Amino acid sequence: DEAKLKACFIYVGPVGDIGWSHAHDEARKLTMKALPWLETQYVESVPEGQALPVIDRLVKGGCQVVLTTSFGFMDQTLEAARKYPKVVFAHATGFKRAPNMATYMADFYQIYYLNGLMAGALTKSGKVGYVGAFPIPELKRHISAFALGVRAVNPQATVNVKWISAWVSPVKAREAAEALMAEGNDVLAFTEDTATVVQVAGRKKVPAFGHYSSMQRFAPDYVVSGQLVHWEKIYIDFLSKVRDGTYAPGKLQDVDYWWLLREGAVEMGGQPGVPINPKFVDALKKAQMTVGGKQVSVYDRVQELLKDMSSSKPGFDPFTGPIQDRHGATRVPAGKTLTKEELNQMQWVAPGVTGPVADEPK
Amino acid sequence: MNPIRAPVPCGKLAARMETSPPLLRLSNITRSFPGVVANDHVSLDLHAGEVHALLGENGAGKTTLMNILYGLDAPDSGEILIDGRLVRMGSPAQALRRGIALVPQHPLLVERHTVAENLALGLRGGWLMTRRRLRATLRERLAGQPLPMDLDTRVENLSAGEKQRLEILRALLRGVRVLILDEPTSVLTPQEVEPLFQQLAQLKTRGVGILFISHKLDEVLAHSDRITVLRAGRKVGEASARETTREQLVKLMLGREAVPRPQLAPPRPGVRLEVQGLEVLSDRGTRAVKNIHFSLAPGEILGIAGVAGSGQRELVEALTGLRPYQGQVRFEGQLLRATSPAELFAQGVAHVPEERAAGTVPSLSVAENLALRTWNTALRRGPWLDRARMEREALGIIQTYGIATPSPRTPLRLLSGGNIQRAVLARELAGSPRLLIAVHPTYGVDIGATERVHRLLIERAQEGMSVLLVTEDLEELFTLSHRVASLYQGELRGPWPAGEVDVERLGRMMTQATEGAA
Amino acid sequence: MIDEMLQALLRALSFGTPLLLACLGALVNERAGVVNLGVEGMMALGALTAFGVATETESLGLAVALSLVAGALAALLHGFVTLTLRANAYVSGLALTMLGLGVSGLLGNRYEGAILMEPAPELPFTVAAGVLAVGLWAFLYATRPGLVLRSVGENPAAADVLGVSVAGVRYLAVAVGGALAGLAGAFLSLAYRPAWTDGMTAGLGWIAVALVIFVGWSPPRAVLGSVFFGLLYYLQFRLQDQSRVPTELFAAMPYLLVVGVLALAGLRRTQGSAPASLGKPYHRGER
Amino acid sequence: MIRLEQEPRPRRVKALGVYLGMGVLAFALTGGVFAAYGVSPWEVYRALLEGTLGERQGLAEVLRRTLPLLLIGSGLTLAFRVGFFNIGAEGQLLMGAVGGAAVALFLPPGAPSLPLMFLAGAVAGGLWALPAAWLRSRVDVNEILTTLMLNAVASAFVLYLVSGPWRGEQVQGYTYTDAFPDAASLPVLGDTLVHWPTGVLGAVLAVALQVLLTRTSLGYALRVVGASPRAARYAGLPTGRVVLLTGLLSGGAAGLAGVGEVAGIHHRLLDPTQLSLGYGFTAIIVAWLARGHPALVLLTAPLMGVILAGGDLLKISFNMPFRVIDVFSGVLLFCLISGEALARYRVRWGR
Ligand SMILES: Nc1ncnc2c1ncn2[C@@H]1O[C@H](COP(=O)(O)OP(=O)(O)OP(=O)(O)O)[C@@H](O)[C@H]1O
Ligand SMILES: Nc1ncnc2c1ncn2[C@@H]1O[C@H](COP(=O)(O)OP(=O)(O)OP(=O)(O)O)[C@@H](O)[C@H]1O
Ligand SMILES: [Mg+2]
Ligand SMILES: [Mg+2]
Repeated sequence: DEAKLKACFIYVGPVGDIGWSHAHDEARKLTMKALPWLETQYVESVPEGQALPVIDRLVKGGCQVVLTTSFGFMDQTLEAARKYPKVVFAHATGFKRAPNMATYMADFYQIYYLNGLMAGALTKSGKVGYVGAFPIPELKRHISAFALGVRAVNPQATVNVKWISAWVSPVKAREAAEALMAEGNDVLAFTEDTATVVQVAGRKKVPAFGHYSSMQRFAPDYVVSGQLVHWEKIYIDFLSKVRDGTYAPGKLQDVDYWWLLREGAVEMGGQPGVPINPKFVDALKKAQMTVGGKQVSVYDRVQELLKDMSSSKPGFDPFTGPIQDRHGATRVPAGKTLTKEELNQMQWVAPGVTGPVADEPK
Repeated sequence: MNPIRAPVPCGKLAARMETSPPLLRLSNITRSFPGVVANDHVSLDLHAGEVHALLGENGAGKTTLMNILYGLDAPDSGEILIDGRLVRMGSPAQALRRGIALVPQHPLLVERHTVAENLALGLRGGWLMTRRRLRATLRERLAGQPLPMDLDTRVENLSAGEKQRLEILRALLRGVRVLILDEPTSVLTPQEVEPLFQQLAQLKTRGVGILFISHKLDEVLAHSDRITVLRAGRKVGEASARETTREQLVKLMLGREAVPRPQLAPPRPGVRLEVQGLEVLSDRGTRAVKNIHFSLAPGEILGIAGVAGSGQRELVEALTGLRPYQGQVRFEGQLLRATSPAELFAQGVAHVPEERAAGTVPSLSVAENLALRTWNTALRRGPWLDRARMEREALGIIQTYGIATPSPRTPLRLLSGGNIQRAVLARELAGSPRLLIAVHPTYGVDIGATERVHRLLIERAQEGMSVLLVTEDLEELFTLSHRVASLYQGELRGPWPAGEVDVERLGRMMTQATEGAA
Repeated sequence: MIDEMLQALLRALSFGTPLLLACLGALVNERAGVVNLGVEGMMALGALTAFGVATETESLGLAVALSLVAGALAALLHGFVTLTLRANAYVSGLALTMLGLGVSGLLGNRYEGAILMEPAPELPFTVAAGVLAVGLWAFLYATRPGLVLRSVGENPAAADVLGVSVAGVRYLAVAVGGALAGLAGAFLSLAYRPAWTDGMTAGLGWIAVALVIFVGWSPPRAVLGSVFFGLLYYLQFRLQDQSRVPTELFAAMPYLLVVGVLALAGLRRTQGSAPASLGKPYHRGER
Repeated sequence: MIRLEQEPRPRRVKALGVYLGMGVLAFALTGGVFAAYGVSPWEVYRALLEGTLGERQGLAEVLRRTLPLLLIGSGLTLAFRVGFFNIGAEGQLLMGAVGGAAVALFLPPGAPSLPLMFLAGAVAGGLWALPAAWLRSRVDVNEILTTLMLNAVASAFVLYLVSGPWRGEQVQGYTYTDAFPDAASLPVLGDTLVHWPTGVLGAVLAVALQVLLTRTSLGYALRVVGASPRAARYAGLPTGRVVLLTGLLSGGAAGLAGVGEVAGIHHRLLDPTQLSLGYGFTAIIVAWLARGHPALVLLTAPLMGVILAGGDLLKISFNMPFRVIDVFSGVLLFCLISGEALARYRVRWGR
C-alpha cells in the first residue's frame, strides 16, 4: 500500500453552518473520495489569530499539508511556514506566499454579473436590494459586478446595500432584508452565511439569489439563481501536485490559484446543475436588453456569457473598461480589464450602488 | 429523667390542669443549633382562655420555641399536642390550619403593599381578588371591629404601633385558638400598649389561648396568668403571675440579683450643642424635621421620644453628618460645617445608630469593626493599615467594655446580639466623644445587657459627655434623661426637666397632634 | 409614509415578540425575587427543542409545548442550585447561559443549516405575547396568587409566616420564566427564522434581561419596551443609508439607549420599583 | 426533604474535600457527554491531561490561555469583593486593546512603545468601566446591566475602527489594522506564544491587589464598602469614590489583558469576536472561584487555563464541536457553585 498524504484543514467557523467553512468541509470530503491516498483532519471554529498553536499541534500530529481557510490566518500561516519549512501550506483568500506556502481563491464576480443581469430583468421597481456582511474588497467587487449586470439591463436601476457587520447573523439579515423590502426593493441578493434572506424573500414572494450553497430548495419558487462553490476542484489539483512533487516545499512561492468559472471552481445556480430556476426562464426570455446596439433577451445573454466565461478562453469580463465608479471617477479605462491584484484591492463601487460604503476613495 | 430543673415553688395550678387536656402542650422540646442548645427539653402547657408569658434573657430560646410551635422550625426531639392529640407542625400552613397564629418579633409585613394587600395575604378564598372585592371581603371579615386604619395606605407609611396592630389584626382574621405574640410591646408607646391588652382580654374571654413574650416584667406581671422562665434554653421555672414578684423573676432569668443603677449627676454649666431652626428633608423630599430648637449642656442626657416616622431618623442623620439640613447647629460654640460623619467623629460627635446593621460589618472581624472610626486616622501609617495596633486596641476595648468574643479576629456576625450592640457602643465611647447621639441603644436587648448599657451611659455623662438619647422606650427615657422632649410629625415638644412630665403625657405627645406645650 | 410607519410597526412587533416573551418570563421570576441571568441559554434550548421536534414530528403544537418544557427544565436546574443549594444566582445564571448555548450547539449540530419548510406563522406568537402581558398584569394585581407572588418577591419572610411556601412559589416562578424563555426561542426557530443555526438567539436573551429593569418590572410597560427595542433594531437597518453616520453606531444604538434610559431613570429616581428582596436568598430561620 | 444548616465554623479541609468531590462530579457528568458523543471519556481525559500538563507545548498553551485570565481575574476579584458586579470585562479588554493599538500604530518609532501601550490600555479599559461605576455610585443604576450593554458598544466601536479609520493599508480592505511595528511586540518564551511579560504583570497585579485589600487603609475601605454599604455610609467612607476606583482598577486590569493579547499574539487590532474569545466571561469564573482573594487567582486562572487549552485540544484531537467547551465550563461551574453551599452548610435529611 502506498504511503498516505495527510492534509489538515483549519476553519474559522463551525462546519455545521451552510456557509464558508461548511463549503470547505464539503470540499474536503469530496477530495477524500477522489484521492484514495489522502488522509485528512480538520479543526473548526479556530479564531483568527489563534491559528499558530493549532498548526503546531497538527504538524506534531503528522500533517504534511496544512490548509488555512480564512484571510485572518494569513500572517500566522506565513509564520508557521517559516517555522516548518518541510510542511506544505496553502492559505485561502490571502496574498502572502512563501517557498512552502501557496495561496488560493475561487471567486464569484463573473457569476454576480450574470445574476445582476437577471435581477435587472426581474425588478419592476428598479430597486434591487443587497444584504452585505462587511464592506471588504471581495464584497465590493461582487456588489459592483452585480450592479454592472443590473444596469446593463436596466440603466436606471439601483442596487441598495445594507451592511450587517457579521458573517453569520440570521436576526440582522432578516431585519436588513425587511428594511430593503420596505424601501421597495423587489429583488434580493446577499452575502451572509445562512439562508435567512432567501427564506424571508420566499415568504414575501420576492425573487432572490442564493449564496454559497444550494438554497433553491428553501424557496423553490423564488430563488432565481445564485452562486455555488467547488473548492474541491482546487483541493484535488493542489494535493495531487503536492503528492507528485510538483508542489514540493520550496516550489510554492508563485503558486496562486485564482479559479473562476473556467476552472469549474464556481458554478452559477440556486442548486447544483440548475443555472436558472425554470420558473423564471419565461420572464427572462421576455426581458430584453441592448448589447452592442442589438436587442437580445436577458436569458440568451446570460446563457451566452456563462458559456463564454466557462470556456477555456473567455472573451468577456465584467470589469472591462470603460468603467467609472459611482462618483464618476474613471476606474477602468476603455479597453482595459482589471487584474487579479486590482480586483483584490478594489475599494470603489460601481454606479447604481447606493448606501454607505466604508473606505470608498473619493 | 426529668429535664425540668428547679420546679417553681409557686406552681399551684395543679387542680385546674388535671380536669381537661390542655389546649396546647409542648413536651420536652429540644432544638440545637451549631454550638448552641436553644431549647433543652422544654415543656409547657397552654389552656384555653389563658395568657401564658414567656420570659428570658436574649437568646434564652423563646423565639425558637415559638418558631417550633408555629412550624417555622423543626425540633430535634419533643412533641406537640393539641387537645391532647399529637400533631406534626411541618410548616406555618399546618399551624394556621390548626388555629395557631403568630405575631412575630419583628414585623413581617410587605412594606410596599397596602394595608388591604397585607391583610389579604393571610386570607383564604377564591382566585379573583380585585380591589373592590378585596375591600368588600375585608369589611365583612372585620365586621365586629371598626377599621383601625385606611385600607389603601401603604404599610411603609404606618408607624411601628400601627404595624403591630396590623399584624395582630391579620392574625385574628382567621379564627384563632392559639395566639403567639413575640415581644409585641417593645415598639409600642404606652398609649398603644393599653388597647392591645384590652384586645387580649377580649380574646381571653372567647377562649383563645395566648402565648406572650416580653422583656417588660411589669406588663408581664400585670397581664398574664402564668409565667414560664427560660434561661440558656432550659426551663428554669414556672409561676402563677399573681403569686410571684418582679425580683423573683429577675433572679430566675439572670441567675443573680439585679445591680442597682448609678445615680444621674447634674449637668455642668455651659452649652455643648445648640440647635436653632433645624429643617431636614426626608428621602421623599417632605419636611421631616420642622424648625427645631434645643440645646444640650455638658454632662447632660436629653431624651427625645418619637415613634418611627416622626422625624427622629432625619434629626439624627442631620446631626451626625449623614443628611444635609437647613438651620444652625453649633457644637461647643462653633458652627458645625462638617458634612462627613468621619469629620464629625473626629471633632467629638459619636453615633450609636438606630439599627445594629447600619453600624457594623458582620463579615469583618471584631477588631476591624472596632476600627471603623479610626482606620483612616490613628490606625493609618502612610498608605498602610497598622494591623498590629488595630488588634492591640481592639483587645483593650474588648476588655474594658467586657465584650464576649473568642478573639478580636472572630467575625462579628458570630457574636450575640447583645454583644454586637455593646461593641458598637464601646467603639463610639472609645474615642472619648463629647457628644453621643444614641438611638434605641437597648433595642431588643435583655435586662442584663440593658443594665450594663445604662450604667455605661450614666457613668460617661458623669464624666462630662453629653448624650442625645432618641428612643421609643419611655421607661428608658425617663430613667436616663435629665430632660425629655417628644417629636411628633417633625415638631419638637419640650424639652422639659424629666420631673415635670410623666410617662403618660409624653406618650400622648408622641402620638397626638392636639396636645400643646406644657 | 403611513405605509412605511405601518411596516416599521410590524417589524417592531415581530422582533419585539421574543423579547416580550422572554422579558415577561424574567419578570415573573424577578417578581418572585429570583434573578436568572440564564435567559439566553434557556432561549437557545427552547429554540433547538422546538426546531428538532417540529422537524422530526412535523407537529408545531408539540414543538411549542416541548420548548416550554425544555425552558422550564433548564430553569429548574437554576432553581435547584440557587434555591435549594443556595448557590450564587448571578454565577448560576451565567453557567446556565453557557450550558444552554453549549448543549443546544452540540445537540443541534445535526440540524445545522436545516430549514423548516412549513414554518409557523408569527402572528399567534405575537398575539399570545400581548395577551400574556395583559394577563400577567391582571394576574399580579387582581388575583390572590398574584398577590402571593408579589409578596414573596417583596418580603418572603412575611409570606412564609402566613403559610405560603416561599420555595414553592419561587420554583414555580422560575419554571414559568424558563418556559417563556423557551417559548421565545421557539418563536425564533419556528416562525421568525424557521431554521436552526447555532447561536441564533444572538444576544436577545440578554436584551430581555435588561428590558425587565428598563420597564420597571411592569408587564404593560414591557410591551412598550420590547416594541420600542424592536423598532430600534429595525431602524438601525432602515435608516442606514439616510445618514453619514457609521453603520456600527447604529448597531451599538440599542445598547447605548438602554444605558442612557437607565441613567435617566436613575437620575430621575424612578428606579425604585425593583422587588425589595430581588436576588436575596430566603431560608426560613436563617439569620 | 433536604435541609441545609450553617456550619458553625467552616472547615478548610471539608471545603477542599467538597470542591474536589464536585470537581470529580463535573468530570463524571461531562464524561457522560463525551460518551454520548461517541468517544471514551477515559481516552478524552487522558489526552486532555497529557496534552495540557504533560508536555511542553501543552503547558505553553495553558499558560497562554492563563495570561489574560490572571489580569482580568484579579481585577474582577477585587470588584466582586467591593460589590461591584462588573461583567463588562469583555468590553474593557477590547478597549484596552484599542488603547494599546493606538500607541502601537500612531506613536512615532523610537518611543518606548510597550510600556506606553500597557499604560494606554489600562487607561482605556478603566475609563470604559467608569460610566457604569459612576451610574452605580451616583444614581444606583444596576452595573450588571450597564457593563453588559457597554460590551456590545465596545464591540461595535472596535469594528468601526478596524473597518473604518484604522483599517490597514496592507490588508486588502479586510477588517484589520496593519501589523504593529516590531517594537510593539511582546517577547515570548521560545517559539511559543507565551508573552510572559503579561504574565509577570498579572502575577504582580494579583499580589498587589491582595496586599492592597488586606494591608492598606484603602483596602479596609474597599472591604467595608463591599461588605456593608450601610456601615460605610454610617462611618462616612467615600463610597462613591471607592466604587469609581474599583471600576477603574478592574477595567484597567482587563485593559491590560487586552494589550497583552494584541501585543503578544495578534500584533494588530482585529475583529472583536476574534480578539477577546470570551476571556471577560471566563474571568468571572476565575474571580468567583478566588472567593475575594486576588492572590488566589494565581491558582484559579491556571485552572481555567487548563480547561480552555483542554477544550482547544478536544477540538483538534477529537474533532469535537467547539461548543463542547461551553458545556464543560457550564457543568463545572454549576458543580463548583453547588459545592460552595455544601462546604458552608451541612446537609440534614428528614424533617
Ligand atoms: N437559625 C439559627 N441558627 C443558629 N442559631 C440560632 C438560630 N436561631 C436561634 N439561634 C440561637 O438559638 C438561641 C435562642 O435564640 P432565640 O431567638 O430563641 O432567643 P430569644 O429567647 O427569642 O431571644 P430574644 O430575646 O433576643 O428574642 C440563641 O443562642 C440563638 O443565637
Ligand atoms: N446564625 C447563626 N449562626 C451561627 N451562630 C449563631 C447564629 N446566630 C447566633 N449564633 C450564636 O448564638 C449565640 C447567641 O446568639 P444571640 O444573638 O441570640 O445572642 P444572645 O443570647 O441574645 O446574646 P445577648 O444576651 O448578648 O443579646 C452567639 O454566641 C452566636 O455566636
Ligand atoms: Mg438575641
Ligand atoms: Mg426572640
